[in-house]
Amino acid sequence: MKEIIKIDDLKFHVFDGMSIMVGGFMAVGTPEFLIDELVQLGVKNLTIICNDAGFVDRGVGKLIVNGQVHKLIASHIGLNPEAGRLMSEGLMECELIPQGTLIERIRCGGSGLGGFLTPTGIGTIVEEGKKIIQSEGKDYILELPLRADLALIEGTTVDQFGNVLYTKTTRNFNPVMATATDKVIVGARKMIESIDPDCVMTPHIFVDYMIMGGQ
Amino acid sequence: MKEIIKIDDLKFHVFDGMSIMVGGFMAVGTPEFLIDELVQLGVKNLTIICNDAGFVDRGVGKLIVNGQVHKLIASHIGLNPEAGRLMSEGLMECELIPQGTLIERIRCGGSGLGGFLTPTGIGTIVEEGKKIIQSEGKDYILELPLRADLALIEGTTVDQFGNVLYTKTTRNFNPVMATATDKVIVGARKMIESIDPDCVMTPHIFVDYMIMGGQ
Amino acid sequence: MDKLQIRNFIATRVAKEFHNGDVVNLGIGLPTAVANFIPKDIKIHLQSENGLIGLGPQPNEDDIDYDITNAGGQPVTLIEGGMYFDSSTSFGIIRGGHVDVTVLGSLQVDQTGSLANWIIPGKMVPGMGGAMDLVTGAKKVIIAMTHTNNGKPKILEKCTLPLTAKNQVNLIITEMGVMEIREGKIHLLEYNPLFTFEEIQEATQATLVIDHPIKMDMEV
Amino acid sequence: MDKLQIRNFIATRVAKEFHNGDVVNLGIGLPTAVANFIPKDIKIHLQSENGLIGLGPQPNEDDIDYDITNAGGQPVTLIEGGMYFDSSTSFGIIRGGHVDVTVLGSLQVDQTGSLANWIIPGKMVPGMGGAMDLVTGAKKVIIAMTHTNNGKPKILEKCTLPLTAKNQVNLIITEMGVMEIREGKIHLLEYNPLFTFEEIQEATQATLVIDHPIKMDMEV
Repeated sequence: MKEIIKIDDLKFHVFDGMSIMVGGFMAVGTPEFLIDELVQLGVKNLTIICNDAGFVDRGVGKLIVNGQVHKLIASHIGLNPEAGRLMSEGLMECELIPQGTLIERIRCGGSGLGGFLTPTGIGTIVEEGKKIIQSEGKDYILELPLRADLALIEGTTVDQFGNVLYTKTTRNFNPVMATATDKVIVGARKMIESIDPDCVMTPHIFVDYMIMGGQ
Repeated sequence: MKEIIKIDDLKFHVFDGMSIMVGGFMAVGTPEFLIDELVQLGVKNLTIICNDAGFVDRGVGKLIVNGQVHKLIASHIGLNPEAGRLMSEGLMECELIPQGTLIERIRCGGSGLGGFLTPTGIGTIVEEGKKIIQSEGKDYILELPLRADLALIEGTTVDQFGNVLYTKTTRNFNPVMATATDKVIVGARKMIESIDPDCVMTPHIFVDYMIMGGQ
Repeated sequence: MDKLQIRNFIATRVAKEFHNGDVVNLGIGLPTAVANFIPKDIKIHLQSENGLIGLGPQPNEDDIDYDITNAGGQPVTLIEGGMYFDSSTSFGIIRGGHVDVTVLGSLQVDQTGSLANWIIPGKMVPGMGGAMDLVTGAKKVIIAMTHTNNGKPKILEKCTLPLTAKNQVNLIITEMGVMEIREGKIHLLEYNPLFTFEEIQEATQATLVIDHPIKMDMEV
Repeated sequence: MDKLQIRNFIATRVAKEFHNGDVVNLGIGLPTAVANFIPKDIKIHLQSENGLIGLGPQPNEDDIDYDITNAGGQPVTLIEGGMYFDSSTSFGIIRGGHVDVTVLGSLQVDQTGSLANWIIPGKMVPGMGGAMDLVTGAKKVIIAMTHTNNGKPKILEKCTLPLTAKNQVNLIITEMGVMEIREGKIHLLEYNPLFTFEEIQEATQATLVIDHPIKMDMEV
């Protein structure tokens, strides 16, 4: 049985300067009401790891616009012009990573691997400063694991044990991020008694807290 | 729509000297009736990649006992004494790999990665002959991808499109193996019209043929 | 041809590259339009890197489900037999060579098959998203774009902008022709009879190999 | 103590190491028996590396479902809230440090925390299965075994058999005592009062640090 906490309790789990992974792809699958609470709380100097920068008024975009993000690690920021402006004016650090490499680095961080070899980015600026390893006559970039202090996950359906289901394309980065942080908080839409054991997408052992109230 | 073939057609997809990945963990999740057909067909000099050696009368064990296996790549062979005997008498080559490394090497093979760094096996004979890479002060073994010509998968339920569901602990190596071979044949127990798109375990794009008749 | 005609002309020709059963990923912009021109007798599986296979048409206003979007963030639908998965599975599919064809636009392509489509120095950098993985992993990479950028060549001997990937492009399809990249050379396979070979070469900075190309089908 | 008493005594003591909510993986043999001795007020989640969390008791003959087995291949059950997953997820859980405790038997353990439990040279080699990943990945590694092998020490200065893993063992629990490995030394934390310190040291090839150990609870 995982602890169900109130949205007001989110403040006990966040602090200035922390790193947070946020699920979602262009805000689809992002626990919007947890982001709103972070904006309310005004925690600062955050490192945010998310597929993208969201929109100025949706997803992690709201944290960026509110000046709470010190560093953004993402695969693209094109739909949030404010993110681009802050980045080019040097007001927000931004690390751009190929999407497949980003998700795989998070998977590495969650599964105890020290890194992986990918062909993605070979011959581009992505390889700069990284170790290149040749294997079977082909060049690969050695990419390293990525972890964070906290993951904010959008669960469509949770059960009383803390198992999680994601619906449709809201799944995206959520299940992998849930494995790669010290603490995992699921913002959930709906709770049922129990999820079919064959269909659980995030096993309860990864979940620390659940907050109901997702839309 | 994937092609449904008859068990008699399996002969068109196997040949002497080929490499075959077979799903299953101590024969649970192994498509037993496809193995029986391979025994009937008598294809020889096979390289079999499977979690284990099964039993003398179950799983890939039957192929081993029948002398059809030139090389076995597995994590253990303890429940099939015949495998141990063939191995120690030099009649079957046997490569033993830690189970987590074995499944991850297959995942690498299926997902276009050139390898991964694992702490498993450091300081043991597993590291012999392999590249050791230090990262963030820790030693890792660089393990390489594994692929094969054919995968024989046990699907509990398939749909007419070729999507696959596995029940309970029959899942094990099956979904990952289905990504890492040139051809994938699913031995299925049951066909339904369509599987819930949120719950598909092996997407139809990985499946080449389905053979009904699993128990 | 006006802008819309060019777009439809290119999209129609790209759609003819697909084979029954192909898994296809279409980039945003012109490549997305290709879905509307797929021949009736060809059934392909559209993949979207945010986590689905079986991309269907855009829904009516009333049927929009904001839990199903494509990689451009637009509401879409799922066809029968389609399914959802997480980003890790999605890029396993992409990088692992399970996508047969990817179609993307580009700012520049060169005769070595390198392409540049994600950074214009001095302008805002939106990020590469999934493009680098797609062009590295897909079995066949088709660049679908206008032949020039306001008259300036985009098909070059060597890209000058930062690369998206090295040596990955197989085919370039523009309003002027269909070009294949083979052993460091660009072969003009088909040409639009509205242009002369001289005009096509003029609009191309790389030297084209022009060896009996055939006329493109002008029917859209 | 007879063989069964020793087994139950060790298993009872191991079970006291668990905390509420722990994810635990029990190896085959003696470690499997630990599940029967878990204190009533402690709820743990048993993981089985073939693909489940929430391992329940063995079913009655009539209720056996051959689609649910543990990592030893025996039919088991799943408790409420449990779930199944594939081998890749399973070893992600194991290697990623999401298993709090693993309990295994061993042929040898040494004072550096290295262990050897998969090869006896000259005998059949069954393979390491998931043991190497488990001892490398689990947060806490407990070796549960008889103190000696027919009188021959198994707790050594340095393992002589091929290693399963280097520097990974945290605790050794035998019928003679509870030993913690800390900075290259084996500390006797608890002892079985049926044995003297001399007898325990005698049965141990490594030098034990014996600094006011407490008596083990003899109730099983």
